[in-house]
Amino acid sequence: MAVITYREALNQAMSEEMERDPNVFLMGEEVGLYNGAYKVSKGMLEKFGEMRVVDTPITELGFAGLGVGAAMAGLRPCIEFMTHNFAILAWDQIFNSAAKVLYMTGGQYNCPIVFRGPTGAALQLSAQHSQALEASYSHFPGLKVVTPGTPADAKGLLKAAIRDDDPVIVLEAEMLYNLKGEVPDGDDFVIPLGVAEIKREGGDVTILTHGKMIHIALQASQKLEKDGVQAEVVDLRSLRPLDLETITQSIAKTNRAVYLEEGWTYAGIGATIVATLQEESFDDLDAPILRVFQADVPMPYAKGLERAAKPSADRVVDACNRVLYRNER
Amino acid sequence: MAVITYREALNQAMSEEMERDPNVFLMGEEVGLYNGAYKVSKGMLEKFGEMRVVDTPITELGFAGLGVGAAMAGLRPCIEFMTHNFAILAWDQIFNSAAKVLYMTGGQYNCPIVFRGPTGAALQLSAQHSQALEASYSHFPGLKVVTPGTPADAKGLLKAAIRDDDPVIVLEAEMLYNLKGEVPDGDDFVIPLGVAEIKREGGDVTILTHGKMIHIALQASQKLEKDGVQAEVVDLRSLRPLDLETITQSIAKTNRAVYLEEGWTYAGIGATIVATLQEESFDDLDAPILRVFQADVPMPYAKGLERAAKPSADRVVDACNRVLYRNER
Amino acid sequence: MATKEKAKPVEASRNGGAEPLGGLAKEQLHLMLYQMLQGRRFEEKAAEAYAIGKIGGFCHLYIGQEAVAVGAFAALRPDDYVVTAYREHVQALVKGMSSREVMAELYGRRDGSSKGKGGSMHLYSSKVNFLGGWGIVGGQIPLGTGVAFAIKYKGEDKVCLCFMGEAAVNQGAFHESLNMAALWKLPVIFIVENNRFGMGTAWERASSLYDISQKAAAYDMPSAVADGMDVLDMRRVTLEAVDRARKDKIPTLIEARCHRFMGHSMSDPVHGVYRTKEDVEQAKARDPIHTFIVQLRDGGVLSEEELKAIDERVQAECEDAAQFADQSPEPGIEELYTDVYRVENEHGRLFFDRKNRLET
Amino acid sequence: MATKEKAKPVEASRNGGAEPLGGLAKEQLHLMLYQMLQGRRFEEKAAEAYAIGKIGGFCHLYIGQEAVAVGAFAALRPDDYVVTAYREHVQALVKGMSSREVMAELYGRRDGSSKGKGGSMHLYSSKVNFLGGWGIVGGQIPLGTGVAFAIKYKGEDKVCLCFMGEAAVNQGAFHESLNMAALWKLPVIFIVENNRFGMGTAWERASSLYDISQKAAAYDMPSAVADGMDVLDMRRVTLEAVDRARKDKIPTLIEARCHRFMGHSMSDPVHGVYRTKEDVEQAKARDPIHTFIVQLRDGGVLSEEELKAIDERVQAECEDAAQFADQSPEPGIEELYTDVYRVENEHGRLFFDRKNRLET
Ligand SMILES: Cc1ncc(C[n+]2csc(CCOP(=O)(O)OP(=O)(O)O)c2C)c(N)n1
Ligand SMILES: Cc1ncc(C[n+]2csc(CCOP(=O)(O)OP(=O)(O)O)c2C)c(N)n1
Ligand SMILES: [Mg+2]
Ligand SMILES: [Mg+2]
Repeated sequence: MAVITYREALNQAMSEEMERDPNVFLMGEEVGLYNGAYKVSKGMLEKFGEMRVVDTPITELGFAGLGVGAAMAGLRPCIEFMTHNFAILAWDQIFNSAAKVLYMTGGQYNCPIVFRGPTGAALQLSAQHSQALEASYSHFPGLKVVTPGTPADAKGLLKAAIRDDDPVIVLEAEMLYNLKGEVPDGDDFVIPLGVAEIKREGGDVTILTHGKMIHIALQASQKLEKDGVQAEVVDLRSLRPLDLETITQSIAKTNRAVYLEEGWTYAGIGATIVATLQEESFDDLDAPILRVFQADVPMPYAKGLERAAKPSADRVVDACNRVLYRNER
Repeated sequence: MAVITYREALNQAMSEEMERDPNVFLMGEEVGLYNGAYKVSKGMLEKFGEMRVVDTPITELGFAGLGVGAAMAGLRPCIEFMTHNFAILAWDQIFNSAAKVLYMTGGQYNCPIVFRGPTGAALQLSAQHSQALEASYSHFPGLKVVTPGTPADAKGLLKAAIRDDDPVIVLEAEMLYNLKGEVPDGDDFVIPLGVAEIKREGGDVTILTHGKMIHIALQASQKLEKDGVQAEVVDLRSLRPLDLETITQSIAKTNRAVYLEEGWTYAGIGATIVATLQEESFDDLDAPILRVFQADVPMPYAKGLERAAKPSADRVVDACNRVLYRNER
Repeated sequence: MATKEKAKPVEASRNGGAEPLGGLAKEQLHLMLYQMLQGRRFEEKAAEAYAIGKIGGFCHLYIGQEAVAVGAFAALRPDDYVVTAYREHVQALVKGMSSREVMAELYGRRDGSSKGKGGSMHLYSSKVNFLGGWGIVGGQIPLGTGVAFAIKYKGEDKVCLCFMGEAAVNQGAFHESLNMAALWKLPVIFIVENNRFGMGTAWERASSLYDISQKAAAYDMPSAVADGMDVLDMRRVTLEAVDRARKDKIPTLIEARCHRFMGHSMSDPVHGVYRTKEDVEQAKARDPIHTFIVQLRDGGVLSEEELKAIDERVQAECEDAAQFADQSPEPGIEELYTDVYRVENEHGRLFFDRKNRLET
Repeated sequence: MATKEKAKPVEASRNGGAEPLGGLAKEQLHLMLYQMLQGRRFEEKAAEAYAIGKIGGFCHLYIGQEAVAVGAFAALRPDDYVVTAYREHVQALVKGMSSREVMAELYGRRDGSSKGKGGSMHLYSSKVNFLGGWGIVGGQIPLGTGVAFAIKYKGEDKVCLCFMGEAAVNQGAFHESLNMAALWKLPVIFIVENNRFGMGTAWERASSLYDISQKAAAYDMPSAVADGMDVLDMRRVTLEAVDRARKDKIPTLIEARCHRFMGHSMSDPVHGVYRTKEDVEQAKARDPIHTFIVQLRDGGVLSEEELKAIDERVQAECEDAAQFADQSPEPGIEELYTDVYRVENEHGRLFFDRKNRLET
């Protein structure tokens, strides 16, 4: 197993799939000549040429829709948004076109397309550039949504997304691009959609999370361990399809859970999981499931305010202690 | 109290507020010469003239953003979307501009604007024209969201929305425009945001809902009554701010609840309320809170399929029976 | 030549061009007449069915604009693509969809082209490359551009016709798409059906520039104006653009001036404050079908018997389509959850739904 | 006259117009020089602060483009409005914001113009009608159009300058906004700062038409080209447009040809595959400040002493701004939940948040 960065993992995933299937191409702002705003597509223009690595004008609605049309005509576009904050301009094409093509055509046209790019907050990019938008995507049937949090997951899930015959939203993170990790070798390392992974085993409390938050969850679990609490960290990895089995099994074991997500909670991912679990694991739960998430405000610029607005390991520890009814406040 | 339609109630609300404040104006597609696609603004062009009742080109992103700029410069725009399905094109301006202006300017500029129009399914308009989008709006802090379900609520809440100094999303429904109901007289009938209303009292189970679903809930409560079950129907009316007090009080009384909403449940309103209640009313709940909502698919055109996809009184009755552990399946 | 085109919009001559009847063979001319009549009669039937509630939802008729589709498609090869909006019944038929599958879709039945899931606004056929039927104004413009991108990517010599109403021109999607099409030289022809009205808004009340074809200059794209009430002129202008797209991968913007004889949809008024009765009458006086019949008669290629035969054939076909649709069953309830995803992955939950929905 | 304007873009003469030095008084000329130098030195200071981590996030410098803002604003009245994007430090200063409040905002401190909540990309001042600082490319164009709508609605004779980079021209928001502005005759001037690059993409690789000013024809809107490296030319061209907007409520599209001396943002390279070193050098050879100094010297209205005095004043001011910012405290944690809503309604929950967040 090679140790590579999350960025290289994404690059490998795209390059391998483009070598494997001539209909796969990459399109987005700065993906070619500039090697990607975050250098994810480094070297790909040279390797695949201008027809398959396409620099676009700044026109998110336009090139997202162009991708959907190309997919209907037989291609497999991989559309990069410089960040998903900008994709909001393209949501009409994602929600009203991509997500509904198969249904409205009665199965005649499917839409094998990937919309990928970073989401969530980096450092001090303030309100318009720091939004974690996974909940907005997961709301719409017709879409699949994945949130890789490690280099291995980035490669395996992006490859699965590109091979999938439905529209898949891939949510990455600026803060993860430099993250190093072991990634299995071989072109056929693919992680199927809908399979969660237990990133850490533990029997006392379950921390459910996804995307880059898994690292906060792991930090929290280490702090808890010092306190004699063994937390299990379940990384959903894929939000739609969602591996409820792994989740419910973990809760059947710990009877307590906390949901950690980067974004806002109102109409969020955590709220959905909690509502589903109180329905399907009602008798397994000894305490309410608490949620840890971004302050319910636009992201502020100032360092200290931003830190306070983001979910933190301390807040996760605090939530775990509360579902364990330890040091009550 | 006069008996008027939901449509007339909205018209009165806008007309009265425009007479009251010269900075209030109505803008949108077909609102003027055509008297509104659904005739909500009937007669307003004649009454207020072209500068205050403005027909726009079909350019949702553009006129939504124009409204935000006008609000920053001191006006109080009331922007009509022919339906909120089309507003998705304008979401960038709503989520990235309107919802964040006050915060990013450190309180220097507020954004007193209303974005209104019908949402949800009418009859056989199929996938692109039948989306209930309240969850998507409620997710973003900085916005306020109301969902009037009766003529009185339509008038009272729209007037409150227009008078509010923050951006307010008003979600109406084609299927309600012809609904008749009593509306208190007087220009100063305003329903404050954030106040739920118990539309029917009952002690056995609480049906939580909002918008046009209240009528399905009331139908269901009548069916349940025949069965000797007294359901309490709580109409949230305002999703942000949200009247949790009224909700928790009802649940403290019934210990059982069902959430009924028109849209999808993943990252939905019901999921949020359920997650909040299992946290804040954990000990008051004798059963999980079940949710009734639209089938997790794009809305189909065919009559029978559409009927099956929509939430129904029967499904609410079934859910109520299940939380009451009656005729278990 | 493309450059000359760019310089100024082609002035459409108000007849089929140099050669009489566009130099077309009698068979083709009769086929075009058949298609125009078929479109007209089909929609008259649809209007009846809508009136008695057999068709629901929104229903936008094409009556008055038949020459645009018939003329434009006469310039296509069967394997070319078409992408359009919601006023597309006739375009679907002319592209080659059967009146049975289209009518059944309008009825929302199992034998409809989309199994009844799409309805009037969402007609498609992968058999004849009709990528049709979109309901968000302007939403189809990037899609058509993407189809043309795929054609070029695969090295094919097909073209894509992308239709829109004039009101869609004001959408940002139009601007973004035309720039990409011209920048990347994509084989797409944007045909704006300028029937002067977007619902109840006259074009001059929605755009600061009346001449749509001139907007192509902002993208350094060739453009042309066609008489959308003259099927031969429509064919001639489209043909020039199609050749340019097929041979040189150069896109074109065509403004087809036409008239809407009906209201915006079945539930909208034909005339009122927004449009005078006279305006509608004047438009109807230029009925494209009548105009074409006269052209054919004068050209000596259409006898009364032939006309009668075509009309009877069309009538019978529409009758049959309506009966077929009426007898086709409603889609089964199990269809609710099919076609949401092409692949239901082995793992995880895809539908967040009460499992018992299909039972209740 | 407006019609003439529409016909073809105004060719910008490459000097301040007929009168020498635009017929401006020495005081005003010195003020403009002061503003240009202030902008330059301020950003040099900001760059230093960024390098040592006192400023975070994205930071886009205006160095090289100073003549655009200074020249354009010289055509404004203090009560006119400005709306722009994220490369706006200098525009904020020239419009009248203090270097202290701007620097403090870049530092993310309590005394910043937005209390540290906005940062480099989000500068605003209700005191000087600077509606500034937006981060979504093209997002500010409808906003500026709306400000102009409000001006007309209230019957005022103010105007709104709406700035954007050339890459924003390809966004649908540009198309939608210019159409509305021309259709409704709104007093807005759209100034495109064409520094040829959108991040790493040269304009010719992003647009099928090079001449941006020509895009105005698609909206029947007057347009002009200005030399954005010549502050006097920039002022002259803007002044014509401002007069037209103020008197006749006619919008104008101005293309200001300029150069970016730095990388896209502090974290992007100045040159590389996307832009040659030579290109940057050639651009720098046309430094607008140097050009203006020469013009003033030749005009005999700037002595060495005067220049030295202005530069020293600017240096001191920037020093002071940096010190002020550095000493200003971080915003208090309680600020997290303020300014989300202007009105926290008496009833209901507005924040769906753990109540104890501020404690933990
Ligand atoms: C984005 C969007 N906004 C509004 C509507 C509602 N609507 C449907 S058709 C229409 C008028 C479109 O007119 P035009 O583009 O000229 O096409 P025509 O109906 O004349 O064929 C409107 C406003 C919509 N479907 N999509
Ligand atoms: C909608 C959107 N897409 C992409 C970005 C990322 N981005 C920020 S600035 C920029 C380049 C803009 O160039 P231009 O408009 O020419 O302005 P300049 O930076 O040259 O001043 C890009 C792509 C963004 N902020 N918003
Ligand atoms: Mg039209
Ligand atoms: Mg630029």
